[in-house]
Amino acid sequence: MTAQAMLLLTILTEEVLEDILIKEIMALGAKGYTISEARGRGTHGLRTGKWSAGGNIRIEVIGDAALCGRIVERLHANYERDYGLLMFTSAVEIQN
Amino acid sequence: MTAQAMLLLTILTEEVLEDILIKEIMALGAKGYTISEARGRGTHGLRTGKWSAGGNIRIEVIGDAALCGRIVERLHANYERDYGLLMFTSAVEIQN
Amino acid sequence: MTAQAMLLLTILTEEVLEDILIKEIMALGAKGYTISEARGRGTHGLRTGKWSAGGNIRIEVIGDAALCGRIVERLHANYERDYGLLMFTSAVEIQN
Amino acid sequence: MNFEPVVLFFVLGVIAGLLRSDLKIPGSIYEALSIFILLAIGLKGGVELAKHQVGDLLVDGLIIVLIGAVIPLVAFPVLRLLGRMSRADSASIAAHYGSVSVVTFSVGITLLGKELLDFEGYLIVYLVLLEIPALMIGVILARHGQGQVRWGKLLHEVFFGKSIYLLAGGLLIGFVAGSEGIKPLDKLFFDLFKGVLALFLLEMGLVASSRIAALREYGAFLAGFAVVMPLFSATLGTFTGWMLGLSVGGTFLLATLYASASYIAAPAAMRIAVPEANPALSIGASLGMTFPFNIFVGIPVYLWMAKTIHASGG
Amino acid sequence: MNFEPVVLFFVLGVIAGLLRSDLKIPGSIYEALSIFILLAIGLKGGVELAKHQVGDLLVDGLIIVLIGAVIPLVAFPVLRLLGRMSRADSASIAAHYGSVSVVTFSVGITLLGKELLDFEGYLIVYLVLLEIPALMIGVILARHGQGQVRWGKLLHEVFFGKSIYLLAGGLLIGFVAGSEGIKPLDKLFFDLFKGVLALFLLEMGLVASSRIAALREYGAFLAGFAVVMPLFSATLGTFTGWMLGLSVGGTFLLATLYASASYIAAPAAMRIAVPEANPALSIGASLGMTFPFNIFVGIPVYLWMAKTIHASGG
Amino acid sequence: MNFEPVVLFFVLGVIAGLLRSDLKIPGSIYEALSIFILLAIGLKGGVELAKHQVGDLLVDGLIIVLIGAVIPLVAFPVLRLLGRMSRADSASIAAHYGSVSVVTFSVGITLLGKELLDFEGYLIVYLVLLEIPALMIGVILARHGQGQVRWGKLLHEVFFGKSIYLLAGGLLIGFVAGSEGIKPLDKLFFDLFKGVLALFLLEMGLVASSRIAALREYGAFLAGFAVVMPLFSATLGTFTGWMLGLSVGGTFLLATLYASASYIAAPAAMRIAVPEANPALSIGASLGMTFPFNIFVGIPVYLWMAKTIHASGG
Ligand SMILES: Nc1ncnc2c1ncn2[C@@H]1O[C@H](COP(=O)(O)O)[C@@H](O)[C@H]1O
Ligand SMILES: Nc1ncnc2c1ncn2[C@@H]1O[C@H](COP(=O)(O)O)[C@@H](O)[C@H]1O
Ligand SMILES: Nc1ncnc2c1ncn2[C@@H]1O[C@H](COP(=O)(O)O)[C@@H](O)[C@H]1O
Ligand code: NA
Ligand code: NA
Ligand code: NA
Repeated sequence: MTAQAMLLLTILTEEVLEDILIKEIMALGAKGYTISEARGRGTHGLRTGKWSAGGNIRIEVIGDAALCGRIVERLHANYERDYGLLMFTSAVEIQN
Repeated sequence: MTAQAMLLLTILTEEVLEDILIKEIMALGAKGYTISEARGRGTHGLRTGKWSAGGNIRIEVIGDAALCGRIVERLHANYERDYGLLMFTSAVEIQN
Repeated sequence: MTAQAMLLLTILTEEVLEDILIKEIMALGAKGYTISEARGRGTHGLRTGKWSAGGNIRIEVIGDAALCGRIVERLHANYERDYGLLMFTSAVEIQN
Repeated sequence: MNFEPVVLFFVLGVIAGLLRSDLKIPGSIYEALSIFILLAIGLKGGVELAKHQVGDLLVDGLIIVLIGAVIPLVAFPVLRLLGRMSRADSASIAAHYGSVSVVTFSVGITLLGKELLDFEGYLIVYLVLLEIPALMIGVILARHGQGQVRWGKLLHEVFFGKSIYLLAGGLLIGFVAGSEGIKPLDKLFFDLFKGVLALFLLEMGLVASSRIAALREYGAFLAGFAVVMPLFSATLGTFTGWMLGLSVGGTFLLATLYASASYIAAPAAMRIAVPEANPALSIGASLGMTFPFNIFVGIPVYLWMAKTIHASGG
Repeated sequence: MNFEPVVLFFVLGVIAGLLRSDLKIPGSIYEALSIFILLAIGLKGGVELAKHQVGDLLVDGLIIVLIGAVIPLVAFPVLRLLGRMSRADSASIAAHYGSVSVVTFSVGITLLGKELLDFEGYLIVYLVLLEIPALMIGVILARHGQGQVRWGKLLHEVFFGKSIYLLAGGLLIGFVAGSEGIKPLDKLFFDLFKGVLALFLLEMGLVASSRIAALREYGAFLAGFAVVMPLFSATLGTFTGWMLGLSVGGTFLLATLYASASYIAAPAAMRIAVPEANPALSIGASLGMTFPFNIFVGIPVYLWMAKTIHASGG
Repeated sequence: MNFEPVVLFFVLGVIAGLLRSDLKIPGSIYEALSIFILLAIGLKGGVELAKHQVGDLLVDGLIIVLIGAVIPLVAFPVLRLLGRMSRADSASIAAHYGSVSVVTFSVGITLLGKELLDFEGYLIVYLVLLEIPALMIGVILARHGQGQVRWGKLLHEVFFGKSIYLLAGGLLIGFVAGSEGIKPLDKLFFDLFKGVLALFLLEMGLVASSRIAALREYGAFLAGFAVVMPLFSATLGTFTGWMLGLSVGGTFLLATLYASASYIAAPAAMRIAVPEANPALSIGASLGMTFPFNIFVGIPVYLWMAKTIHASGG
């Protein structure tokens, strides 16, 4: 039960990308992920989830800085231009 | 892809306020927001979302300290007294 | 409106435990909690919420380090072995 | 006693709630059921309305609304003076009781079907008309002498809130389509109505059981009010219906309308317009107490009242 | 073969899952469909029960429950000794197979309708009665000599868990209302039953396809068990039904009940009561293997068994 | 004018959206309604198909698909050259208009029911067939000379995306079960169809009202395209149907199919295959403009066209 410092990477993006991104994230070495539904507004306009392919998801991955860096880099390169995408990290302490 | 330090302001409040708060938040200068459903318990009692107007929402806004301060101040003044409302900030690094 | 430093404890675990854990958390002295739906994958395999008792929930509790420590200890002792369970804390500033 | 199986679903829900069963109706299903009920009731009313000259109903409508406005105006001083409740709470509760409950009304219609009694179908129109003045009176009472009413937001909430909107929209579509045009929709909206009402009552029971507890905290006065007020309103409705020459069924339904208290439109509107009122009080009274009282005790009593006044008066 | 179109919806779901179609039934819709099925089956049983003297059914009921208890008591040593599975897993799987599946039962009823065979409607009562001892035996087997059972939590989970609660509640309402009183609800609960069952099977297929993979990891023993066990249980049920003098349809349904394995009530109850058991094993076997086996192969076979024993015995 | 009450529900939804009513259909209910409509249409088509020799329909089918492929091939240069839109946007919009709308088609069928006109039920098969080449042409147009198409992902998205999958699955089940076997499902899938369509149109109205605004930003050209294109496609369909010897009802339905634009399958497929296209443009045009144009103006016009060509040609 010694706490362990890690990064929590939060990815807010379009629902249609779920399967594709999960595959990429696991392939880059993540041990797990958590997904929940969201809606919102950003530079790509309003995303209310009220229409097919119109909602957001939040993908959260806990990992070390290297893993988070790899994921950010990959997603930045492949999806940033064409899709609604916001990524940010914060410091967390794993308590398991 | 240089990470940029920002604040993530999380607002937990009543579902009925969604439209009103979104308008205020955008008017105060936010670039975007993310909303998701929640339920919970605090000083205003249990909010299970099991009845019309009985659920919570989580509104998240990423911005600089000034923006978050303005939003906190406005919401504190207008809604703190009569509505279930919890606001907290944490440090995040934008990775886009 | 002076911000107050606190810990946010996030617990990702199985839906079936909701009622039991809430009781434990409140008994340990929490002032409130927030629950939302989630799905994900970890060492206990995929949890998509697509089957009865198959989904995850996210429980968030804001409190001081002592409270979070007590909750972590209790959950670790009672549920870690048999259930999907991930707990982590992060630093937040209450803004109410 | 006039026993109706659908109310057993309410009991099933209450017991599940009290025994902490893990039974729950997902929020989105609750939403769908209520959209269905509101539209179906509206369509039914519109089809009936199409059979009448709308002009003929105007005077009746005005009388029914004016007498209906008495209810919150009586409830407010009772709550404020006898109950020593705050101005905001008194006003909010008064608005809930001046407003109406579509589900209580539906249970009433169901009972008439069982008793083979006819009723004036256009009464459904008053479901829409009664809601609006009640909510406005509530806000005026709360704000009297404080003058910072968000009228715009409130009126919007009232007129375009989903319950009034769907009722009124259904009325219009039913009116335009008429009983011939609506036929292909009958299989969904009319044939399934009672079954859907049963499922909705199951959910209402689940919620009501949690509200009864909330009510208990606030003592005997409010509980008493939640039983006496509908009896008073029903008496008012019985006389009004009889005076206006409605049938036994129509008189009974008007009494039921007056006696019912809102728990969908009013809570949402009051939370915005009178935020300092405690919603646990008003919903606890209307949903935790008045609703079950009406469907188990009130409705049979109101039917008896309607029959009696027509027997004596005829 | 006795071909039933509703089972094609299960196939449609399985294929969608295997081909990774983006088809999914939202969780809340799945919840609503299962509430509907449980209530409808309960109501149907209650209406039938009202036609009988409840006392007459007590002895039959006791016999059916006692013989039903044989199933987990046989399954446990087989899993433990032949399968070399852990005590907890063996006990949990035994509980799943002692318990029953409402949907398998419904597919059985649907087939009887197609074959124009009658059945004793009160058999639905045993759906409720069989669940409870099976889950309790499972927990006793898991905890034998370790004695730290959370009986309170478990019994609560079993009796007030939504499946038993809705079945029992439907039974009671159907019983009280009788076939006359329930008429206005027929259009929802009875006429739409088969269509709703089809949609539910679609979702079951989607889930089952993901479970088959989980099962594959655990090797051939469990897969074999998931096919042989229902055949054994069905044989037990066929003899029991025949001994008790049930009709061909009734005998077949009792066999189907015994042969079916739970995947709603049991998983939730076992997750709480025997948390160290691996849920992927028990759900994989019951939903990924036994359920499709029953609806495609088992059910036609059990009908043949019931017809055969009645032909030879008569 | 051929007035159909179900389209009033679309109007009700649009007005609710424009007036910012808090009315909303939960996402999971929307999902359920669309699963229902796709399955029901598929089943209906399969039952009809079972009455024919499939071979006889092959040549017709090939002709209908080939002529249908003209639509995106005409739309693309119009958008690119006249509208000066980007290659990706032009290709994506072309794919939307080559593809079809199940709901528009359903409103067409509903109108035929009202007019007591028969139609060739197997036309529903073309609903499935038309979707696929349109989406592939869209991708080829977008990627021409850039050659980095994710064909695997795209084909998967198209064939196993839920709309095609449910339509095709329903077709197969209906075909296998035939009109006798499907009877027990009629009460759900056929009797309730029109009512469910009404609810779906309500939701479509809510969404369309938000799309109209999005469209406004992109000026008059796209709005004009969204009205002229379906008229062109319908003309093509009218001639094709007439040439192939379809009945008046069948000719009308083929025209409606050609004229309709996709807003379920195409948006999802294009978002994956041509991500640089702006989805607001294509959905704004197809859902915000063409869909309402078709159900209010187009469909009556196409019926008139079919009647006229048959009257003159006969
Ligand atoms: N400033 C912000 N604060 C919170 N969430 C945001 C913010 N900006 C964008 N988002 C979320 O990220 C999604 C994609 O952002 P974008 O790519 O800017 O459209 C939006 O739909 C929002 O859910
Ligand atoms: N200590 C806490 N930890 C986590 N969430 C909380 C806490 N207190 C309040 N909340 C959330 O904030 C909402 C409003 O809080 P309150 O105004 O205290 O009723 C509650 O319904 C909870 O969802
Ligand atoms: N590395 C991770 N990042 C994000 N979420 C995780 C991670 N590992 C586990 N989780 C979440 O925690 C739940 C339980 O984890 P576990 O006990 O490892 O199965 C999973 O279902 C996920 O929702
Ligand atoms: Na009233
Ligand atoms: Na069994
Ligand atoms: Na088209």
